[in-house]
Amino acid sequence: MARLSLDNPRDVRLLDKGLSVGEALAAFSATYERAGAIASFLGKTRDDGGTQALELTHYEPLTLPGMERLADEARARFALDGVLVWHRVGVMTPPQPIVLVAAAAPHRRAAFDAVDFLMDHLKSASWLWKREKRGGEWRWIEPRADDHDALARWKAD
Amino acid sequence: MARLSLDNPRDVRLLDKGLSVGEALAAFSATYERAGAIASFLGKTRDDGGTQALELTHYEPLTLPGMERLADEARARFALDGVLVWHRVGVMTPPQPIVLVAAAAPHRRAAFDAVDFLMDHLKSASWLWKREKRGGEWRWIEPRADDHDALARWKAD
Amino acid sequence: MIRLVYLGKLADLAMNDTAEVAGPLDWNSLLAAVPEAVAAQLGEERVHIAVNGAVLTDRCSLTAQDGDEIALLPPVSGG
Amino acid sequence: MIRLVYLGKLADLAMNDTAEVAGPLDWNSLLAAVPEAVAAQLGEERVHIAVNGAVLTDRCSLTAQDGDEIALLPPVSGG
Repeated sequence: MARLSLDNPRDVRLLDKGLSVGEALAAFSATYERAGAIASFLGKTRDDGGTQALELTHYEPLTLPGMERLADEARARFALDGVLVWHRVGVMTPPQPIVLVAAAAPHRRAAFDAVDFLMDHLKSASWLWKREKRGGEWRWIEPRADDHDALARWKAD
Repeated sequence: MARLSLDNPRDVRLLDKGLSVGEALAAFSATYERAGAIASFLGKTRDDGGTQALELTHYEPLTLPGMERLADEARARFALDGVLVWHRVGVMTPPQPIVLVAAAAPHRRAAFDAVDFLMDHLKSASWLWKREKRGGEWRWIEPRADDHDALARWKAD
Repeated sequence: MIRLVYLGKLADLAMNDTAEVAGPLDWNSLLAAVPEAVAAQLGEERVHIAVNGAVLTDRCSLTAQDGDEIALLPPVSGG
Repeated sequence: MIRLVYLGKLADLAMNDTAEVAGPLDWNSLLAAVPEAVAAQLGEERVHIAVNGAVLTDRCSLTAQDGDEIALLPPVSGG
């Protein structure tokens, strides 16, 4: 397949179309081919039977710059070779990818922790607003208490 | 690309050739398309300048059955939709993939924890023997103390 | 004019994504300028305010002139 | 004959991956049957023994007959 070109050491994108996880992670692995450890997380709209659609809104002047700062924070905090942070915006229907995060590092622990850190912050500390359509009704989603607890873990140290 | 077919709910393989992480994870994501969360880890021979080659030996009657039991243990322990556990054997040169693990789950934490659990056990509790060639000399690798500590985490609870 | 941008559920409450209001605006005149349902939400600490893409640390210190863009940012949820 | 399979560094010490020895074998006769360098390693608790693919909980209880396969398993390392 045609090689996707990624920004090194961070590739941060807001996508208004679907994303190919296979293509993205193949390119990521090739970009950091000397890294010993690559961890990734893919979040999809959960097809639990009830969710008909999902919409993610962003605010141009804040959302992407905020995600770029977050990626840099992860790089400063963990010993990484590079990161990928992609987030869908717009309307999507299950089962579609919403978010893809990957971290390349010399060691496994740093790669894992960086992906964990990035996901916690994308979930409840990035300039994104999510609403869900169920039973024909749109409803805005707010982070749950345990999302805030997850975020607080990173502030303790 | 041609669709790779995976065993559901667990796909456990010993591979004597290279693996395509992009193809594998695209197939994994498609197999568990209704899962909200997919975490993965890819371990590669680290090209730190010194490692010329790596060899992984297995023992047919134990290694694959042990990995299959490990995958089932992860499925019993975490709320998963499915897992993938692939490990290379034979001689490989940097930078080549050695191990690929993925977990699909309704929720992120379970997917993360399962990948972490599987990697800790593959590293120091699976029937695999690793040796490294540096400066023309082969040397057998034994798990480090912190690999054993990592494993002990899962026994505490 | 000052451009107001309503994000998330505030757009539903305002029944619009954006609005134009005459400048200048401070915090109190912003509360008076937005629909009542939005003003009620702004009473909550969790709504942030950005002026021209910069989030205010103390939103009560808001000052905006004609040509500025004020974004009203309710609690976020991504991922 | 009993087939011995040396894994990992034991294959280096035995200078062979496998060997054939006459049965029956118990733990003491296994120690006598393998090269000295391997016997020294078997003294360590961390070497496991499998007979026909089943790992022994108590390796001293080893009994094997002609036709069996004994695997000598030093500390593992994967991933």
